[in-house]
Amino acid sequence: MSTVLVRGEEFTQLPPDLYIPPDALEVILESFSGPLDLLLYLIRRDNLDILDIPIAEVTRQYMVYVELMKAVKLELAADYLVMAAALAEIKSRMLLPRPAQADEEEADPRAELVRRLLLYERYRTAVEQLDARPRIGRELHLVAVPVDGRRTERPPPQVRMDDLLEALRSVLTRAAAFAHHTILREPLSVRERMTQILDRVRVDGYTEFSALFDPGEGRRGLVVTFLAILELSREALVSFVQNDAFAPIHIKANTHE
Amino acid sequence: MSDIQLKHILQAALFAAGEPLTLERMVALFGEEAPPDRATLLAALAEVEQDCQGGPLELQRIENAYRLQTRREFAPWLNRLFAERPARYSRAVLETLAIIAYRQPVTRGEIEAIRGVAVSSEIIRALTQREWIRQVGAKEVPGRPALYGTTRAFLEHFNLKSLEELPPLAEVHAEANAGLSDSELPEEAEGTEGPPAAAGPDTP
Amino acid sequence: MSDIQLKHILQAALFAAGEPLTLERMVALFGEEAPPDRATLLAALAEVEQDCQGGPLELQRIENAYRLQTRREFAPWLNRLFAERPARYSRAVLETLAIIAYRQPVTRGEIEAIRGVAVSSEIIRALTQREWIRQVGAKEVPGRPALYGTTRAFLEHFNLKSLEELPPLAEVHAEANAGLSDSELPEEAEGTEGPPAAAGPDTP
Repeated sequence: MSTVLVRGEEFTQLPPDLYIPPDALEVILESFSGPLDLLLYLIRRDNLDILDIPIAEVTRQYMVYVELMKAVKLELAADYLVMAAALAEIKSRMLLPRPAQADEEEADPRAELVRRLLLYERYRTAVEQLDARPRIGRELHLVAVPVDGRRTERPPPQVRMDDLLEALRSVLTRAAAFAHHTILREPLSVRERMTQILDRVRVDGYTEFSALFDPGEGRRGLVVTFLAILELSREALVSFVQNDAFAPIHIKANTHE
Repeated sequence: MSDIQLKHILQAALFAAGEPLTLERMVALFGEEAPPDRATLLAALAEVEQDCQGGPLELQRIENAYRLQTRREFAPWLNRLFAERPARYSRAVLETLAIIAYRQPVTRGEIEAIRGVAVSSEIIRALTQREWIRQVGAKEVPGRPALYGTTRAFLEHFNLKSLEELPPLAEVHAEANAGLSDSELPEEAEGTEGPPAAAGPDTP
Repeated sequence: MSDIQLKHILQAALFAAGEPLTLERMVALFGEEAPPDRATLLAALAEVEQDCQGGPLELQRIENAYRLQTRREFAPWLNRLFAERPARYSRAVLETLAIIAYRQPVTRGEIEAIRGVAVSSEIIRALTQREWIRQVGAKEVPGRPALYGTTRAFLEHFNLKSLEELPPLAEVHAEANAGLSDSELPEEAEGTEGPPAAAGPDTP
């Protein structure tokens, strides 16, 4: 039998012959999930054979419940009323005399109802089985222990050089469409060197001018470094300091912090 | 990996994950460095399972993933650990869920035909929010009603390896079906004849 | 309690709790039915600790509470378990990164002038947090805008020894910009002419 909740308390069984006072209607509405459920309850309660339902008696009992439901929750009673109408129809058809040559099975107006009841009952049994399964948070609990030394790894975005170049191409195309100046025409090597020098003088503070040049780079390297320093100076990112004539020239990063 | 064993790494991952781990995720634990092959992994998992013997945990498979969980014998003690009582679901919700689980993909109308009562939107919404069901498509009939199916989270929550592990639908009164053959039953439930009028949500 | 041991109940609780458990909470697991006394509990906890030996877990005491956690040695594998999915960069982020790579040191205003649209703070923040760009200084113009450049991590990601290994702009340019003659480009790349005036203040 289904379980019934009365103000949160659980009853495993309905009283054997429940007469329902109106204030217990909540109980019915909650304990029966629909007209088929109620019908099954009535049939099972009286230990009737589902295949041989005494329609008249079942209908009478059914109507008692439905009348009570109507009094309280009309919108919920709708489905029950449809069933009541179906029951009434079956009852009336059973009262009619049968045509002599009618096929017996087809002639039984209960057949469709029985089919639905049997199908419904299969699922009702399935519900009980499903509900009885061990569930997470009820019978079973998941294991999740903390990880010592955990830190969130953030894998690098999947960017390939092609993506970068493609982005650059589109930006250049766009820039060409609206800009008149030839941005992005600077030699990369000077720009890179500017970053390197700026970095160095920011870390080292005063840095000797000559120390920024690496003779190993050859003449071109020296020129690039020199151009980079001039450009940094022009953009006022660095300044030069010389204490005396012919004293070593120092470079420092401009900071106003 | 030195003397840290594969088994221990898998155990650690299963202890820490808090959700089922697929074999792919287990392989990914090893990054580039000599990831174990499938057979080695499965052998190590068998060891993990063996280590659980006699202890409070068990290794459970959900589809192609594995998790560690406490055995149900421990529920009486563990339920005292949590102030929150496990959620209870109404019969209407469970019936709807069971019908979706067994008959998926299924429309609301078909569920109503079986239950003999309107299925409220709240029920569908509650099950969807719980992520136990999801819309898996639309039926090619007028109105194109949504078709529902269960999710991986449903299997996880009800501790099912797969849908096949659902107990078979009981054959109630199988011996006599009031003139209906067994083979006929599933067909009808397919909803081929359309929901009976009584099941419509909009009938007075 | 039959043959379920106290030790196993504690283990189950420690596995399932998800937070450190005090002795009081452990006692509360047993409800009314003969809760263990403190000495018994501590002895059982010692057993739990012993069971961890040789495995991937350890019993950690935090103030007056206990929890099971994976040993530190397993962090390298486990951190892969929780690794975030690699982000996908939007077009705006890629363009910004490309401009910074080729034009560094460069201000946000200059990037905006080239892109023709505003560069949001989120873009700069995303690239900075990724450690692909960093502030390398501030430009000596009113407002002292930050100058950005690429990092070593950027070079490493793209497998470049130095920025000079970036594909020459000429190639990119030639494809993109029909307005510039090809002959002009190699000359620029040589760097013999000084930086053009366009590199000046970044008025958008």
